[in-house]
Amino acid sequence: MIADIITIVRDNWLLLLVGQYPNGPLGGIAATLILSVLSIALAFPVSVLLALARLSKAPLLYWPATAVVFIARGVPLLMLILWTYFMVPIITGYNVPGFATMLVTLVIYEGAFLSEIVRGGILALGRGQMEAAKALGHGGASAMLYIILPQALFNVLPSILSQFVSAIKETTLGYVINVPELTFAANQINNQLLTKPFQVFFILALIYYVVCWSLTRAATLLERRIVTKRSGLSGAPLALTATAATVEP
Amino acid sequence: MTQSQPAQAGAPMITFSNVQKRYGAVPALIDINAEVARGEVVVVCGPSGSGKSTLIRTVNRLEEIQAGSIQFDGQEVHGSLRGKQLNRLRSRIGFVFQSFNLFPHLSALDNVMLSPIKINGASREAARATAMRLLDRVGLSNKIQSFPAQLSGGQQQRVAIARALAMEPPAMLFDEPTSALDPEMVGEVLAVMRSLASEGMTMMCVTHEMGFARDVADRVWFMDAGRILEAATPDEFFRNPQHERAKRFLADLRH
Amino acid sequence: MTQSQPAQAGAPMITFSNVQKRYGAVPALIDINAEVARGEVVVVCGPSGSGKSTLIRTVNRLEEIQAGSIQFDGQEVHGSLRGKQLNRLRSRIGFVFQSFNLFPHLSALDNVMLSPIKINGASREAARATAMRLLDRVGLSNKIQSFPAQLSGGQQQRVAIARALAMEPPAMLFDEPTSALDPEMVGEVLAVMRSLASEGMTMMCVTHEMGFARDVADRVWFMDAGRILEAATPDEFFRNPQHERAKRFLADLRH
Amino acid sequence: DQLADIMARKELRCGTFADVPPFAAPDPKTREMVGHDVDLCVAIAKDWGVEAKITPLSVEARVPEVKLGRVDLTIANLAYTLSRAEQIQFSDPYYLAKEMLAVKASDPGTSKADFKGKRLASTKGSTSEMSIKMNGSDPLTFQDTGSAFMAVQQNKALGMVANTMTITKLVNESKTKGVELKMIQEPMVFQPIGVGMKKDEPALLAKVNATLKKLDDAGFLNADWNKWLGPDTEFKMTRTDKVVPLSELKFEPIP
Amino acid sequence: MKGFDPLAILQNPEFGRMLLHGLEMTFVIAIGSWCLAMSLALVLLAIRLAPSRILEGVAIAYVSYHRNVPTLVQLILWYFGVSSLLPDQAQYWLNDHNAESIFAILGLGLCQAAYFSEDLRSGLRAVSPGQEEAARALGHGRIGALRYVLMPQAIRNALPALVNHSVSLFKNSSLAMAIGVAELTHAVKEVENVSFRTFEVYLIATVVYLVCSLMIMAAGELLMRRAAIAGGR
Ligand SMILES: Nc1ncnc2c1ncn2[C@@H]1O[C@H](COP(=O)(O)OP(=O)(O)OP(=O)(O)O)[C@@H](O)[C@H]1O
Ligand SMILES: Nc1ncnc2c1ncn2[C@@H]1O[C@H](COP(=O)(O)OP(=O)(O)OP(=O)(O)O)[C@@H](O)[C@H]1O
Ligand SMILES: [Mg+2]
Ligand SMILES: [Mg+2]
Repeated sequence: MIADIITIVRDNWLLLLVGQYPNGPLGGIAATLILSVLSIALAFPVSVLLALARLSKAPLLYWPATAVVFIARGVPLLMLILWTYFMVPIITGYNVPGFATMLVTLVIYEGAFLSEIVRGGILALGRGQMEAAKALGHGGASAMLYIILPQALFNVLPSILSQFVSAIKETTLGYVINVPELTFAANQINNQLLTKPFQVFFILALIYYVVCWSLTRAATLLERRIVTKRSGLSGAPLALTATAATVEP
Repeated sequence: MTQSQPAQAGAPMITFSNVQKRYGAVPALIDINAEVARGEVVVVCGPSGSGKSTLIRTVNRLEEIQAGSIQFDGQEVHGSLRGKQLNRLRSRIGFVFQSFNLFPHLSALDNVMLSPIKINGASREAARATAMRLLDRVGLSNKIQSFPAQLSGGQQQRVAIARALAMEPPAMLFDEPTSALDPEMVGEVLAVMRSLASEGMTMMCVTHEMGFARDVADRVWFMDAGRILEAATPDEFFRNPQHERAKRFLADLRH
Repeated sequence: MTQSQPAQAGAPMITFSNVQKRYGAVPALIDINAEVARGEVVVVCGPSGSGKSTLIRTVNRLEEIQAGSIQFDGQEVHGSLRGKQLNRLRSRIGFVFQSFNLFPHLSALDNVMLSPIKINGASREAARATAMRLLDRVGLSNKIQSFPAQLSGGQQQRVAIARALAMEPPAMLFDEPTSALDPEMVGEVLAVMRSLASEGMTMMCVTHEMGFARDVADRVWFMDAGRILEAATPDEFFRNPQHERAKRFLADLRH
Repeated sequence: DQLADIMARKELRCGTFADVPPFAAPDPKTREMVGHDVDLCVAIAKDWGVEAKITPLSVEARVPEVKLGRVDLTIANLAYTLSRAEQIQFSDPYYLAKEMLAVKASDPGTSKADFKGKRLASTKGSTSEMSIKMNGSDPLTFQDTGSAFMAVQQNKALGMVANTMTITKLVNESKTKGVELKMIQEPMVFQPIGVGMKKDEPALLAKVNATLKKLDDAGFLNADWNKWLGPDTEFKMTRTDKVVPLSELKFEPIP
Repeated sequence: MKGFDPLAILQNPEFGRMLLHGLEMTFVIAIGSWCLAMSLALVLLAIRLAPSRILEGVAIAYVSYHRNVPTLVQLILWYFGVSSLLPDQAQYWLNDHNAESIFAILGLGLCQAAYFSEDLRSGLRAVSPGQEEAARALGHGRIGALRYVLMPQAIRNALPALVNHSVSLFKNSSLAMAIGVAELTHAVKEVENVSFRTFEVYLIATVVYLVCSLMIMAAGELLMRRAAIAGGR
């Protein structure tokens, strides 16, 4: 079993790392990472706009944004990918490559989820900050830009990082529209070997775990730093266990 | 900065005329007619829920009114004022909240500098000089780099006052500025307010600090159930309140 | 319910002997020796951070101590007491928090009924009767079905007192019970506390309400930096405080 | 007219599978797309004097892509069925595939009828799956052939169905690894494999049919076959078919 | 688009039957794994609250694995990996009793339990420390405080997150097709493969998934409104 795994990795490490590149499209871990980094980076501004639209009182902003958020969250990503894949070329008239399709879908999908995080961050600030900004004479845009968003986004950074982890896991579905990424590479290896799916998927699980765990860890550390930084003001929410330590003999 | 043309010196700073305000069906302000003169210090008191906060929040339009009008420095606050003009007007009315509402992501200095730079377009240097002067004035020149979370409640409230003063407002509104403070810290905030008053700042303060009202106020407005029941000098009000409700209120405060 | 055998009537209700308490390296209580007699009302005051809360929280072991001993009604609180026994002891010490800490998911009535039923095994009917009586006593018989969020601060604190009384404690501890309240509501809570005192309840109150201390307290303990600096009758304390620190403290409170 | 478009842009876009060796899959060493279908596409393009462009397609995408005209031809083991022929048009079959059944060597069954009502594994969305249903057996489907093989090894299914070469290869491999399998000689189903195209493109269809015939006559199809599937490969298969029009083929089409 | 005709799918009794059967399977998987996930989440929570470093470490590792490996890969490991380690008798028994669905429920349920337990834990953390102190000061034990005071509030706090994760559990049930469960997405692909009417079947599936997800969200909303504490917070 372990020997199998070592052999598989030795024979296929380049395919797992970069896919068929440069003799074909970039794939493997590289594609997975590029896809997830790009999708989060692009989804971020989208999510802020969606969140603001969903907080706005104008029905013309609120309803379309709400519809996008609910549809994107209510349909399996697989369905969304297939729709973008088939519909975007029909709508735009341009032939869009699979990578771009995957990226667009992930941006919409992640954007919808992130927007709820951002919205939550803004709502969690409470009315006081907005009122203080208004009372000083800041307009809506200025208050958002200099006062509300810097705080809200900073507070939700850990959730944003967690969403990043999901994005990495969701790129898995790229294989459906032949976007070569890590799972796709594993599948190619699997079909080459035919008799060792368990070993191949074990390697796959291990790679995902290492990549995602590092990020989750980063998120935890960040969360801790934020709590420490803010604790002077609010008295960091004590975990039940922490409180219990003082209560229990 | 184009200053809106100030009314002549004798005219009142704030004028309420027939102001009516409801939350849904609940009336919060009923038929308010009152004036705050230039340089006058008005203390607003009254039982909880009587409409004190609502009253001063209508002055810079944090709350809308349903009828009547409010003039600030000769300018109509409600009505057609929108966007930029409203922001300009608001920047000329200092407002201090019970819960400080400092911006926690900015240092004390940056809290004070932000609005002059972003709203008035002041240069960083000028804003910095003003901010340092104001923080010194409220006794915090040694805390300029501290973040709100690192300051005590009293210190935070003093930064909040400096922040409001940075916009050089002709009048300041205070909504229970000391009631979120530990009893010991109340004094330091009241001291700053006293010194403002002594320099001729027009002030409207909602507060339960009757000592402050007695010493500093030119007039005390007593509110109940959305109306101003009494408007009198502190002397008259504390010695001889006219309304039953005011008498009971003063008795309650003394426990 | 097996009642732990009460000490003889003359013995003190609460005894602190050489109590030491640190948070990490920071000392919070230093060498505390003091007693609260049966039926006595002690008011604890002192500047912020002086250890007042820590002191009363050690009495029902919400905080551990590092050395010394605390006896409640003849029973050692710290030391070997564990699990069930500790819970039983705690249920006999009424504790009222500054922030009320009512259970927000339960109505006023259920807040008061929960512990007698779940801890003492009282029947619903008996618990209900007691709860109604106690809520009536604190003047809230018309609010029994309200949830905490629907009550004013003063009302919430009165429910909290009723909740503590439902366990029929021989003594009550109060940690700044009125400092989260609007000034007007302070009176209604103090009134309940006054009536408890007049009925002979043993009480330890951390409070800044000096009027209450003057009228009701048998003794005032003044704390600073983890020590009890003065323990005197209110008369002595207010007229002629011995320590410099106490003088300054009293001056601060008067602004 | 799509044919004219192809000639004008001097590029023939072929959709192939991406992970189905030996038809189309990356070479593990060079990581370039290689296989029988790839060579066939290149040959057709060469014959027409245009460049071949290989687009790897997933099972989900291989039909919509031709329907939308984003690839010109799908060369991906596309088996002719009646309902599929309503959506796209098929060229004359270049090869008559057999779906074969492999079961454990120890299994007493010898004909496909013996596995009626039994569970058989295959890949998802394949004609193998349909053939299992037509046989009255119970399909258990997976994303890839490896998983189906694994399922048989782990007794999750009695046997598995795939095309002849896959089954041949797996039976050979099972001799050295895991539980030995045997191939049931009677095919589950015959299926003519053709090139898929958009409907209503008669010129393209005619041209493709002509080219296939020409390539067959020139011996290319046999050579290509031998290169990837022939006696010198692990599949050890010989091509006996000729390109013949569908109408002349005697077989019972899958609905 | 020419020839686009969803009705052609729905009116075909064979296709309709396949899709309905798929939907039924989706519900079985989703509901089964939800129940498993919720019970396991409570166990995990209890483990994390227990004053044992080792147990806590186990719970942390559990959550870490399930959150950092794609669910699809987890399912495959269950179905092909773990099952092959079982004794032969158990394997035969499982294979006779729809092993695919059992492993799908197991895999999805175990994975989702990690999320549910984290939701509950943050719900618990959001209850102010004063609540526990108040309960303990009244004489409630640890268990009593949890049961009567903390958990009722924690669950209310966690409801939005629990609803969100229930929706994603429902959507993730589509991954079960990777190990051969004939659930809705599987049925969709089957119908697609037979008919080659890709757009039509995907449209039908999208609508079905969306409607079900929205119904879960609406049910969650209703629950939150009913559980809302009078007077708000
Ligand atoms: N946003 C709101 N929505 C609905 N009703 C409100 C709102 N804000 C205030 N009210 C109601 O309006 C009335 C006046 O409230 P206001 O806050 O002005 O009282 P206040 O005198 O400032 O009381 P306090 O001393 O407690 O601050 C009260 O009955 C209150 O319940
Ligand atoms: N959980 C804790 N961890 C560390 N230090 C603490 C903790 N609680 C209190 N302290 C410190 O112990 C000292 C005494 O605190 P305590 O809360 O008893 O003061 P207090 O007299 O009640 O003040 P206040 O009037 O502000 O309530 C202070 O220096 C405080 O900073
Ligand atoms: Mg108010
Ligand atoms: Mg304290």
